[in-house]
Amino acid sequence: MKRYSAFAIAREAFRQHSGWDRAWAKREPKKKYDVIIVGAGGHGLATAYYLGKNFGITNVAVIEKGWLGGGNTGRNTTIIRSNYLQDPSAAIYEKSRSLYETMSQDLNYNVMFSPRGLIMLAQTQHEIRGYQRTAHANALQGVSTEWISAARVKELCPIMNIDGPRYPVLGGLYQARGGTARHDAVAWGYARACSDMGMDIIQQCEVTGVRKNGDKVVGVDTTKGPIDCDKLGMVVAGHASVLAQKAGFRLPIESVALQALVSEPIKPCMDVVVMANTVHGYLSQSDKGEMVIGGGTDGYNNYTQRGSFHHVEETVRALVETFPMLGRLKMLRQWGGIVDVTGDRSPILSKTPVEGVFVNCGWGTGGFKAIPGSGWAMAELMAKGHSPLTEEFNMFRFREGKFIDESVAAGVAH
Amino acid sequence: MLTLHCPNCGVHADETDLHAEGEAHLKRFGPDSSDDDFHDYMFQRQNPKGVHFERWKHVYGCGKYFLAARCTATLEVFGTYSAQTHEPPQAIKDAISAKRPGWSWGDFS
Amino acid sequence: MSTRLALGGRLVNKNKAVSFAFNGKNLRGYEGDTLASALLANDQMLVGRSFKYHRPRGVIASGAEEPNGLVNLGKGSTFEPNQRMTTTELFEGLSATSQNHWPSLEFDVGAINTHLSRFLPAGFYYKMFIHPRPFWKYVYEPIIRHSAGLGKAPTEQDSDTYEHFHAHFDVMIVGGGISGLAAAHSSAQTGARVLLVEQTADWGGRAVVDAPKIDGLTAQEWVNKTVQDLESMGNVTMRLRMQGSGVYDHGYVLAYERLSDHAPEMEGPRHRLWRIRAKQIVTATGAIERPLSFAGNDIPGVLLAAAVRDYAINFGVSVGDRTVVVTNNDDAYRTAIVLKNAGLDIPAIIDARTAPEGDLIDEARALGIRIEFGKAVAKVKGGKRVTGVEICTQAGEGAVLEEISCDCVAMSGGWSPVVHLWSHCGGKLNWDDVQAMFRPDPERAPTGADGLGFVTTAGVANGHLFTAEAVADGFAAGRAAAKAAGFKSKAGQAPLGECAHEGPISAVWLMPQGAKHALRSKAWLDFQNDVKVSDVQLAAQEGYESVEHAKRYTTIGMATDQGKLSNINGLAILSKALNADIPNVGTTTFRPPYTPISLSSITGVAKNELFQPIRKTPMSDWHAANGADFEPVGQWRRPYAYIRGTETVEDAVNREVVNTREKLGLLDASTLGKLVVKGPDAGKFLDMMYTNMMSNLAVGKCRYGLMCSENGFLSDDGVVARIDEDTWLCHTTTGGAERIHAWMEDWLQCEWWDWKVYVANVTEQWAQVAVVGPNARKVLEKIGGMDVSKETLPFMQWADGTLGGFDARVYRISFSGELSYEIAVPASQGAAFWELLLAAGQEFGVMPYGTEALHIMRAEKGFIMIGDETDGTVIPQDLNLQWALSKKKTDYLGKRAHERSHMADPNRWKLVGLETLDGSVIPDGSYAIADGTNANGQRNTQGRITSTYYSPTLKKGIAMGLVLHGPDRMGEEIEFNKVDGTTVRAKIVDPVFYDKEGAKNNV
Amino acid sequence: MSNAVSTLQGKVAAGEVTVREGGLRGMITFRGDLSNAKLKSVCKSLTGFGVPEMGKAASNGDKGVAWMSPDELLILVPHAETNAAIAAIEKAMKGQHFLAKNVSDARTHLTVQGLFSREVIAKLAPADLHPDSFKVGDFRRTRLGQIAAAFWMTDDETFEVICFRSVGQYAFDLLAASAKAGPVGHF
Repeated sequence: MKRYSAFAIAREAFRQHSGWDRAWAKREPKKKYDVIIVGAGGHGLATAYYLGKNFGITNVAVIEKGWLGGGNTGRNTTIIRSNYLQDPSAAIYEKSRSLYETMSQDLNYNVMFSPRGLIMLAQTQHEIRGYQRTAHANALQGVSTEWISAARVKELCPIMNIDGPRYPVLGGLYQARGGTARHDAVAWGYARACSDMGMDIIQQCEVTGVRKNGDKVVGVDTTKGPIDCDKLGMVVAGHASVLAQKAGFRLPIESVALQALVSEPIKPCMDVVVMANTVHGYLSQSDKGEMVIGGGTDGYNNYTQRGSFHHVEETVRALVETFPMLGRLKMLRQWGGIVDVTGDRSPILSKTPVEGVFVNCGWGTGGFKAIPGSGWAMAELMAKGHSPLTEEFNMFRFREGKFIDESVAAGVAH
Repeated sequence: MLTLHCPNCGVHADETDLHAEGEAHLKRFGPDSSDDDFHDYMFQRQNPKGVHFERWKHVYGCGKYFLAARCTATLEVFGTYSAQTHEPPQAIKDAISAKRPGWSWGDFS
Repeated sequence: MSTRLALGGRLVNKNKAVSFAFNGKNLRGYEGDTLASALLANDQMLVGRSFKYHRPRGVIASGAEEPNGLVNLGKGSTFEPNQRMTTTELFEGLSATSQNHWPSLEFDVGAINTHLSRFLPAGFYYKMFIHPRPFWKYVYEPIIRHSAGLGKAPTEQDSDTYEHFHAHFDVMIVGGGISGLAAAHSSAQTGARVLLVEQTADWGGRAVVDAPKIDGLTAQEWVNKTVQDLESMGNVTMRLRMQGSGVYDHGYVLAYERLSDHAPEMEGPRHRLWRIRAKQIVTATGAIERPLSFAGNDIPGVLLAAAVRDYAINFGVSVGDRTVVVTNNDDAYRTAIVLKNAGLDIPAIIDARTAPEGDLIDEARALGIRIEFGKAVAKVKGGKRVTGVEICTQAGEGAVLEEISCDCVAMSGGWSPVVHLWSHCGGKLNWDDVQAMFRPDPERAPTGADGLGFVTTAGVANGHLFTAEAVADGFAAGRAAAKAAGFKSKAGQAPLGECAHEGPISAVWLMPQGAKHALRSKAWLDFQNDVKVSDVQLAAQEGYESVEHAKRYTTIGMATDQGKLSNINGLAILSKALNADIPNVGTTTFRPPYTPISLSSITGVAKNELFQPIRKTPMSDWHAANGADFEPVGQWRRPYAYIRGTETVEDAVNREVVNTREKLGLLDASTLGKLVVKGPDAGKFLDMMYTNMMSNLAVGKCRYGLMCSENGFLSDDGVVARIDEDTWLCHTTTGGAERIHAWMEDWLQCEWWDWKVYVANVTEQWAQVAVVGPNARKVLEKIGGMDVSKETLPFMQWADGTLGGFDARVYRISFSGELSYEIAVPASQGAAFWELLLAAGQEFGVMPYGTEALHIMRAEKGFIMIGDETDGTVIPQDLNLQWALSKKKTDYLGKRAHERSHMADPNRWKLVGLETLDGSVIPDGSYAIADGTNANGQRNTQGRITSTYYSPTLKKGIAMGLVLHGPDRMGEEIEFNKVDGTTVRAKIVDPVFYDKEGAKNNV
Repeated sequence: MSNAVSTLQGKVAAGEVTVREGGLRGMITFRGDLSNAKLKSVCKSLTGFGVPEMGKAASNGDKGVAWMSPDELLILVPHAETNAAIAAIEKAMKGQHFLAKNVSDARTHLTVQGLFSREVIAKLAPADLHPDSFKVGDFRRTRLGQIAAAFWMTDDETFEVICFRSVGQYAFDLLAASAKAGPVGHF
């Protein structure tokens, strides 16, 4: 693989960039792989990457029915944080955040991780208590966060109106090393690195069935024919139920639409990410200058990647109230994704009733930030059969009533 | 932006007058039921990409619940009906069969 | 130079000059001008800088597709960035500044990027700025962010007003061109309720510019006549300056009406966002002309051919004196003809086609215009302005045959139907190879609630480029839509259009077809984002083969025009690079809105005091007038404390606690939920709702009840009163009223629908006042009316009567441990009753108290608070509330859940009281630390704080918390963490800190 | 009773379309089997109107009745007579399964009166308010801005609107703002 660097660019500049190889190889499926990962989104590609990097398992295929990174990886608001309340969440999200810190170097692909700082606003007494609780929990979890005053919030984010008549800002939970990254680049960077390790990334290939021998998986049927494998990882987010059904088991998840929008680009005016859970909206400014806006999910099961406009309206209303200068900006584009939510709104990284089949889903609205940590943990689970990071996220926790409920303090937004 | 006909008050309701209330026809399992039954009742969902049965509440309108048969892949609505029933009326099932031959959902088809 | 012509300008009123300012320079235009036409009339060709390379940019189009002509408009609270000058109508005093340059438009330091462009190909930032790691955040990113971003950020709150409007139609037609008008006419004739919207300020679209004949009339005459007809019909609504912005599921359309952008002095809302429900939608949205991809096609002075024509005919403006027309189709000849007839010089028409024939070509030839077939533009010369073009053969690699000097290039690569609205909700497209365009596939229309198509496209938007077909198609589409909406067609004549015969287009995606890299790297696809032919080819070379990959890798189509000019050209280049057919590569997804709409219009009236409802109790005004420091509780605002004089909030809270404990306090408890549950099965029903028994509660008595979710977690609590044989009144928490009411209805309607129970939420019928403290009974006896003595009204009973002349229901209940009555009077009399109590209570030292004092007093008594002790993960057992879990009942909501292994786990943390050794207050949310770390290296914990306060009664910090085996560890000391890394030691104690024996209440 | 006051005490926002808080109105939530003969007759005797059809309301001055849901009516009577009316209902319905509760003070009553009153409502509610679709006699429970509300027309230019008391101020301000913004020119 040709290394990326300023020098490489300079060299190519003088031969019309004719020397650049494909970022990832185009391959047809082999007859058999040690591991097949279904879903070439961030989570699937990261899983494959760490299988190779951490466990030397490289006879791996990542199968994608569309184009890689084309699902929620490519349609989210790119927020990265690990200021979670519950231990299992804080562990995997902080693992993830720390991997983002060095991802560009690890992958030799600039994913533009920008630890610009993230604030969760407290606008009610209840939120103050909730976030102070999170701050205390984080202090014991090795997650660096701090409770900051309203004045400090204003200092970090001058365009915010902290004296709103309705919900004045009372303070915030600040994670200085939270931020954003370039979402597509995360998928592309992993894909390039996987391909470089000899893994096959097979796009435009849909899994039509899961082949089992008794209770053990032996392969998959695809639109490009049958492919054998010893282990199968299902990492398909919103379509997890559909795929699980093919493997003969069900998942405690539902798929709903999550929407986001961007404004037209403007000059830099906001250097932090702000989440306002009382009014249900979050905001950051992309490197292009667009104000990136997201909110809560739609209420009903939906596979269309289109949402209902009134949710966009509620989110915009909330953010214009909190950031009055936004009013004069224009909505450039709105879009929707399909997110899969579980009974406790926390993900599932788990073995399944089918031997050799592992599932990674249920990230709901919080998936992007978890990509490297999720991949790291999922790879360990698939390679070793267990991982401390996935222990609590097994799909059987619902039977025992052992939930991981983050809505407790953080509200619902991610 | 859905519109659903409320069978209780006859209004062709805008989605903003309604509240989605999750999967329909769940069978409640109480004390002495098995862990599996209770788990499935609480958390296991059909979540189909296609024909689905769900609960809606006309929350800004008459305040009554009703059930809807809807396609989650196209948002086509096959019909709405009373919440006071354990399974979809035959007319609804027929309407679905006409549009989606061979459909099935849970115990229904 | 570009200037105003003596003749022409159908849209401008030359008798009415309008003065405006651009970059501080005062200029004049005419009424009817757009900012773009007015600037061109003033020879202001350079209007901005591109996004990446900061290349000089001039206006390229004349409508909504314009990617270059963006300005900062206005000042202060009406300042707006990225305003498109081609759709900005000129008004007196308009003030605009150009964007994305420093220090000035003419001299921009950022333009250095254009010389570095070979080092900045598509995706360059993915490949560099990788080392050293900290540099991305601190060096590279700030530079990139600063050079990006176009317009300035507004700094003030928008001072204009906005509104929404809901409307329902049988047929909505988007686009007021001849097809749209024909569609409106035909559908309206059926009696359908019709809406016709046009985004510009006048009807007719392109036809009135190119002036074909319709029904024997000139296009303008026909348009006028049709508009008159439609206006006379009662079932038709027509709107100008209103854009169909987005089509959503089930016939929902977002339409954006710009009411006063063209006349800011106008009264009323600036924008109105229409939320439309239409049974059928006809999109007659026309088409957008495509640029041609040749080197230097981005130099100011290179415009779309039709735009050059628009400026001449609509505004009487000539973009240049010498215009070279470059084309692959006949339509562009119209531009040459128009300009020639206007007395301007057309050095040549460069037509990439080898032997085209058509009326327009003949006409141009007859006018003596030089026409070159099979030729192409190798390169445009010039910097901030076109100075000439180099001509070559289209079939070759760009060897220059000749250089023609000119100051304007009018290019046309053909037309792309505007399919956005068709596609928003899932409409699919077909590739028409003959016309080189994507057309809507009527077989794959977006489908609505009934599963049938609800969008039709008409006219040019449907691929019918020529007048005759376009009007006929519009007429037919209108009819079809009305029919689909349930209106039978009546007889009626489709309009007959006539127009010049035009020969076929031949697709030209690169000019010349064999252009070398040097040319390809200067041939622009996306003018705003600086994406060139070579960039898309590089993306393909590097494996970014999906159209979405190529888009995201190169940023083509991601500019503020969302690819209106660049998408198809880019797609064609990508397809060629992949040796694939265009339809197999496919398009990116079309997303709303069609053009950007203001966020304020989405907000509508909902800002400031109308942002969200504020719920008020009958006593709210008194609270506000008497120092209340409010806290939001859901949509309610409750007094947190009443501040007196110079005291701090803490002072006030402490004063209120002490005064209530020693004398008399009043709490506005009106927000507490009150649900009446009535019917023969009400008792049975409440036994399911509550964990404890309610059916056996005696009439006249009260009982504290707990509710769990079906998942076993505590969801609400409150006092239940038995009113009569079949009626109970259930109090809920403030946040619980609507939630629990809905919860009850859910079970009654969807599970036990045969049970005879009615529930009514009477929360707001009553103003409720808690009269609390040693003097509580005294004040009630003073105002008099009913016996509230210990004997007649003992603890946990209620009675109806009158107090001080008010009809009242009195509950003898206490959330503070003090002697306490909660008194409900009709809400309409709440304020008066409150005032009466305050007046009567003077001699007993009455003071109102707020929610914080309430919280402290309940904590002193060890009472739990939903939302503090509970957080959605806590079950009654955790709070030692087993006594409230009825053993007698075989079932209640949550019972089965409690049987699950984790909920029966003896190691669940349990409620205890906590006291610091030094009397300090333990921080909110603190965790009790335990030895060691878990498998993920996190410090082990053994409990957490749920409530912590300074108790002014006990003069020390008190807390409640959940602790591992807590109740078995009384007296043990454990450590709680602080965020600064230190810890505080606390002793595990009984959670009842005050009046353990309950003497205060037992009087 | 003398110290009884309505939410906004008759507040008025005058204009081309005038928004007025209607003062105290007696209102009773009456739930039961709407086909029950006793229910029908007591409804008639109290309001002068029979049980309305689904989605309809009938009113005359302070008296009226509205169809709220398949098992609920809203009975309108003079405020001072509310409790007496409830007593009458309880007497008439004795032995039946029903519920009748005084909700007079739990509501705010507003009138919207003027040429473009339809448009004022249509700015805030998703319902179809076209004259062909919503007429005098129709009754609609829907969303008004961000709150639940119900309205009916007493003549071509007058809407009667009811909402919860606690959001009366919000509803009034919302309607007043929409009236002040002027006509849309649609209906």
